[in-house]
Amino acid sequence: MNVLEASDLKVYYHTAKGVVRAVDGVDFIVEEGTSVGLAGESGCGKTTLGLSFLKLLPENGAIESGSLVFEGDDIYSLDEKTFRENIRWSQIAMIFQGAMNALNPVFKVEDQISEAIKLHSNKKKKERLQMARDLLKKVDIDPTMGRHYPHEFSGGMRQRAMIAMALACDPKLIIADEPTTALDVIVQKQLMDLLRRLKAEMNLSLIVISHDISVLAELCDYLNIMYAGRIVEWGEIEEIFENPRHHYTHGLISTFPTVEDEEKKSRFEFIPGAPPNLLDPPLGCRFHPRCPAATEICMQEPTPEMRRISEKHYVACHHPRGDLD
Amino acid sequence: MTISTRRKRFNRLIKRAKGFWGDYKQNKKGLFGLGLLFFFVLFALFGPMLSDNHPVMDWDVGGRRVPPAWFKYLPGFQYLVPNLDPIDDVGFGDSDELSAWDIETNFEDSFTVTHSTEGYERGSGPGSILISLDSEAIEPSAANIKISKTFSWDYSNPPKRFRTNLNFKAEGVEGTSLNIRLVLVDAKRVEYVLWQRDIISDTIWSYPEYKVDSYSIKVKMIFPDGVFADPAHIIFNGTGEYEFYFMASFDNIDTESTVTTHLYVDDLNIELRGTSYGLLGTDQWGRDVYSQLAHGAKTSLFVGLLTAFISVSIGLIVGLFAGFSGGLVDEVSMRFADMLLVIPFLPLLLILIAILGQSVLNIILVISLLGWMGFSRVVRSQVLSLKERTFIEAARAAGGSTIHITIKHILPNVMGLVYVSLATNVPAAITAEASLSFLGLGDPSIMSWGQMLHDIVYYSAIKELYWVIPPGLCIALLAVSFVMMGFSLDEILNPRLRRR
Amino acid sequence: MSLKRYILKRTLYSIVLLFFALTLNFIIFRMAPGNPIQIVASGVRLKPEMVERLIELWGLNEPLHVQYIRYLKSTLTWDFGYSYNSLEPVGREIMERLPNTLLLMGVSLFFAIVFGTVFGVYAAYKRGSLFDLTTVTVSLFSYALPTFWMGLLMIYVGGYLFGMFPLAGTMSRPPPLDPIMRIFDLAWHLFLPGLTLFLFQYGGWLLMMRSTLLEALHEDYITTARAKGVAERGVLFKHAFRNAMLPLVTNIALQIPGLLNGAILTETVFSWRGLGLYTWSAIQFTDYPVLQAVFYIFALVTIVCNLIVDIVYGYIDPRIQY
Amino acid sequence: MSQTPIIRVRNLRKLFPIRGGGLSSFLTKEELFVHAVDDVSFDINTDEVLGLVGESGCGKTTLGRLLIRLLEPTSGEVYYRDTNILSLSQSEMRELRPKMQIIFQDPYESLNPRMTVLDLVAEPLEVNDLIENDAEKEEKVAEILEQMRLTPPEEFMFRYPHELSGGQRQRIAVARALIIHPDFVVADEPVSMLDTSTRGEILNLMIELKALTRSYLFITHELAVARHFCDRIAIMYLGRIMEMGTSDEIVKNPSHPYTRALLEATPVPNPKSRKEKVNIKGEVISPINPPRRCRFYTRCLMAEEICSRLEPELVDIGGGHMVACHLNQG
Repeated sequence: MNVLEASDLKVYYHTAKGVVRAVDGVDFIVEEGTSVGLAGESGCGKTTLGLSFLKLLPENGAIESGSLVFEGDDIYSLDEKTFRENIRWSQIAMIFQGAMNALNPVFKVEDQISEAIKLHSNKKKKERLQMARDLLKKVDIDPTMGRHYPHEFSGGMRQRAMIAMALACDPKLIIADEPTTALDVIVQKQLMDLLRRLKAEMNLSLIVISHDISVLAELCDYLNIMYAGRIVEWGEIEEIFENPRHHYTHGLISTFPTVEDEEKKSRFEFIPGAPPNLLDPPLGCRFHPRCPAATEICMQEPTPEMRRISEKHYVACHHPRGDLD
Repeated sequence: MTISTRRKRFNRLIKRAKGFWGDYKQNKKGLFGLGLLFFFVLFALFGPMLSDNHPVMDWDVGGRRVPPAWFKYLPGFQYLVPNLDPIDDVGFGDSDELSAWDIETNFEDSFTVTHSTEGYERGSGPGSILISLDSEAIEPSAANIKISKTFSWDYSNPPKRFRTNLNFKAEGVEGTSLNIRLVLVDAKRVEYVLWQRDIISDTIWSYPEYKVDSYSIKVKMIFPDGVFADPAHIIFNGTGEYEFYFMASFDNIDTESTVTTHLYVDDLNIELRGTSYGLLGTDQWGRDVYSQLAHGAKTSLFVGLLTAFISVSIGLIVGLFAGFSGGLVDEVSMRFADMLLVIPFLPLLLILIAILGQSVLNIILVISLLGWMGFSRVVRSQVLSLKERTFIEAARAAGGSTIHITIKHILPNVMGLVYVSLATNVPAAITAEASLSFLGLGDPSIMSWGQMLHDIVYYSAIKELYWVIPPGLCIALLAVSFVMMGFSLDEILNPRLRRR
Repeated sequence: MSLKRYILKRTLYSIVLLFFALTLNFIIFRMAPGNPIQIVASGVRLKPEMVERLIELWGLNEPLHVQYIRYLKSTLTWDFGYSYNSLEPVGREIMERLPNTLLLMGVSLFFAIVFGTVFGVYAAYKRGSLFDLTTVTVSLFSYALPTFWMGLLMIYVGGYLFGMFPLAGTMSRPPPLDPIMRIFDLAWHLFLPGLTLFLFQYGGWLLMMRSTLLEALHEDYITTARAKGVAERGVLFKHAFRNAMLPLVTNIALQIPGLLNGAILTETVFSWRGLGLYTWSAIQFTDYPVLQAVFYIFALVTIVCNLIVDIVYGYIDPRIQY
Repeated sequence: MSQTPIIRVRNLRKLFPIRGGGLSSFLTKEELFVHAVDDVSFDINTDEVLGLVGESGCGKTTLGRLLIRLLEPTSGEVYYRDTNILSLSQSEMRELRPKMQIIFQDPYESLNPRMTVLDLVAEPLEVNDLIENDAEKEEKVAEILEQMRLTPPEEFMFRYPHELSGGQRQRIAVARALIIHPDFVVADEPVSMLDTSTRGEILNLMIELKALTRSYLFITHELAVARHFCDRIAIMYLGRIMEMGTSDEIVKNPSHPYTRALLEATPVPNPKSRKEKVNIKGEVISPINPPRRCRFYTRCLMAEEICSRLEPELVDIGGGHMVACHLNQG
């Protein structure tokens, strides 16, 4: 069963300079108990997509159209109050990028966790604080640390506290937006272990958003590759890493150096150019200016549709890699 | 290549300026502020030209404490009358001016009345009237000459006040008795002798002072009510033709004498001060409020801009220096700034001005010297945070000296703050000067809005709204214009500074 | 470093500042022209031995450093000498007036903070709305209006036009005998000057409240709070407000000197028998002992307020760097 | 690759004192120091790229700054060829500046937002009086921009940093460093702020343009990047070098438990090689006055009694592979 299903989702920002099509027709599926990765360069719209699942866009942004289904129920047309009370955090929680600023500096950590519980249950204060401490324990933080303020926590601990807060209402789905960015590798590794463990223990579904596909490779079952407001490839993670069909996916994977290589490389792979400005994306396939295989069609034809490669592998490309043309 | 690149560089500059203007245009507050400022600059430049009155020196240009002329269109103010000055050339600068007067005598042949440029000593203007009496051609009995001017008073209400004037000099009077008088005749032909004098010997020019003032007790005493009388009210009791004349009567004339008697007359005048005046009325001393307001705009802008410029410059220099050198210099200058900040500004300002003397330059100097601390702290903290920025380190790594770094990297990045601070310091300086003047420590030779408000309180004129509203409103609007520009400059320039 | 040490540090610093202020105060009045004798004796011809005696009395013949030390000693023991004008002890005159000034400042500051904060928060909450626009515009004007002019208009409207409030003064003459009526009488006199001084501060306060709050609303933890399901009201009043509080508390201290300026002008306009009016009349008479004392009191008030705010800040900000 | 060292570092230390303002210093009894760099010695050879790998706060950035004297060390020596640069006066140092340059981590921060590309790139030339006139300036800038693949150069010269993408900015930063042909460049995490897709371009350019310089100190927290970019790698932990050797040695034959933990923690873009738990415990201890023992002691799973008493020295265990660990010295 699918926990979350989004189809043809469009999220636009209305700025002084024009309309930014941050998410421009995206289909997205999260199966129950799986973790789904969302990879892409900065500014491709992945954070916006994550926020739109929580209907938590900045003031100038709005979901323009599409459908959003959570556990079979339409949440797209739900009004703000009902959504806030019944879905947000109690069903779908989020772990934010840079836990540095995501915790309010003037409240104690346990109070912040307890507030999340308070908003979605009618438990007594004592009970809530106990729950908060239990949650801290669950994420390997000394429960007595709950009485401290966020600035007394290290970066890793803050991110753990953030995870504890996300778990507070026993949600079905957690969206983790760059959960390990700006953390040291060892802390990052420990956090990934924690997330994996929690996911198994609590039967969570997980959306992991990251620009670092090596993080996603460690954490996810499925992978979505996003480019300039659109999903360009989607599939089971091993399949995608083994047989990337979109040139962008291939580029992303191969640009990643690895310590496991036998030989020292003397050259690094890269994708030339820079991601397009979403105010004015290129016509045709949005990747064509950077694509090594671009042809006339890619420039002229409208954006390619998702094409089925196998049951769990789709790609949006006119000339997918490995096609016999 | 260099010429073309220079042009390119110039074009970039133009583009940046245009970009800034584009941003600024979007900002309604900023545009409103700029518009207001533009208005005040125009007002300060051209406003004083619309009125010849000196804001401080010219007293009694209208009735005292009278509302503006246009008040008569308001309900309840229909009684207001304007000034009336029946006599054009008080100084008798031109011989043609004589024809504006009616001259009557009882011995046509004996009197000659001419325009004279002689004898002019104390009277104003380039000429005077010369009345010559040829004693040989006359009988020894009374001979008199009357110089009169008829004017019409078209208002059913009397003026607030009238004044008449006269300067004269008599020569060759020895033995002759001479009586001169100033008379006002009302529409019903009732004559009021306002002033008269007997002259029995040669007289030098009389002093140029108003011989008659409807406010003076001497004139009031002519009437039955004495000191309680209002001569203007009594005389101007209806519409019609009024006559003002000067009369000289000669008696006991020595017909044997060969000496011609000369009587020089100058500044013969009557001024009717109405119950309304000009654009904005008059103050306690009958000075033109509009003129004060216009000159006040000049003062305020001058004081505001110059003070802001000086204090921002000091703040910038101290802030840059403290922030960049750090250590003891920083500590000492910032502690000094702290100290000045805890000393209450206004009392210190008052006492310093009281000590140094009430001149506008002292005011500017003292306000600037007490107004740099806040900005120097802002600059210092900006410099400190800039110092931590990598591009400063990069410049140092490239081999740049401290001077190079300060000029090329630090200064351009604090200019945004400078503009904003300039804009916000101006209203502070304007208000400070106004407060000072309001408390009676302004420059007495210069009119400022604060001075105007001071006068209002000093003469308990709070009820005279036409006088109260303009200066306060101008201070407020000018301050608002700078505050708004400061706000919008801050919005436009400083996010850029923070944005990466 | 502990909070205790932080407080100790701030206290020490305040003492140093006070010392600086005292010294500056001494220097300024040394520089001032006019011999006190001349001022006191204006109009009266004093015999040389009387002048001598006065010089001795005021200690004007001693070397500067002795004068300085005596000045420090007497100032710190609340002995400000005698007024040149009234020849009364300055300390007593100040103590008569200080409560009036503190009352005026305190009441207006209190209401400015309350109203400025409430409307500021609400304007930030309704940002972009008509309410926001009007409040901001009104505040901008009240921020820029000259205090004394506002006072004049108050007198005109409240005093003349409607005749509801007294035109000037601190109490009716003679003051009512009944203590409750006395309080009412005082409040009645306080209303207009209080309102003036309130308006003087309210605008700036509101604008700052609004902008710090809007700034706080852009922080990441606000998104977290919203994501947790906190309603917009709670986001604003709890999460953003607690953070925006910190700069506001600092600002109270920064406002004190400005408030004193406003108080002097307001007191002058309304003839409110406080230190401001006292300063003003002292300037009219070049009454140096009074001015010197008033300076000291103002600096003291400023420094003490700063210290209190620093200490409060230490308690409310968990992140403070001691 | 010649083996003559271009930079020699001997017992370098940098302690940052922790104190409040001037007034409060007399209230503080004991002196506290952050031991950012604590007794570090190594050489960088001519034409060599030395990688300096460590987690945030380990002192690697401070070390990089010390090498080109952007910071003054507490003690120790840094030799550029045969000159001890720490003994030079400010003006002598400025003469040496063109020989040693630095590329910063954050291309958004390291370029003055109010200067054009032309002025930014030419700044090192101008402040060191290496150009005569504007024409020469433009010529040289155009040349290096072209080498940086910022073509046509005329189009970039008059832009401001905010009109460029992250990758382009970092290329400007590299151009700035290389335009005066320095002997030695400290590259402080030059690609960590960039999208992975554009990193390769910068790294390739840095390799290609190595002809313009001689040696790099490449500071990074990513072992994977260091493994491919560097000839040798030094692993740093809490102000000290834990292990140093050729990049192949370090990756294939890690001898320090910390290096091993780093390697285990480094994510691999391959879902099939997911690794199990990392062999390390606890978190990094505070760098303020650390106790005299092995700095890794608190987190090491293999720690023995000696580790709590004695700070291990960096010892060659063969072939230039150096380790600072009591357990790997036999």
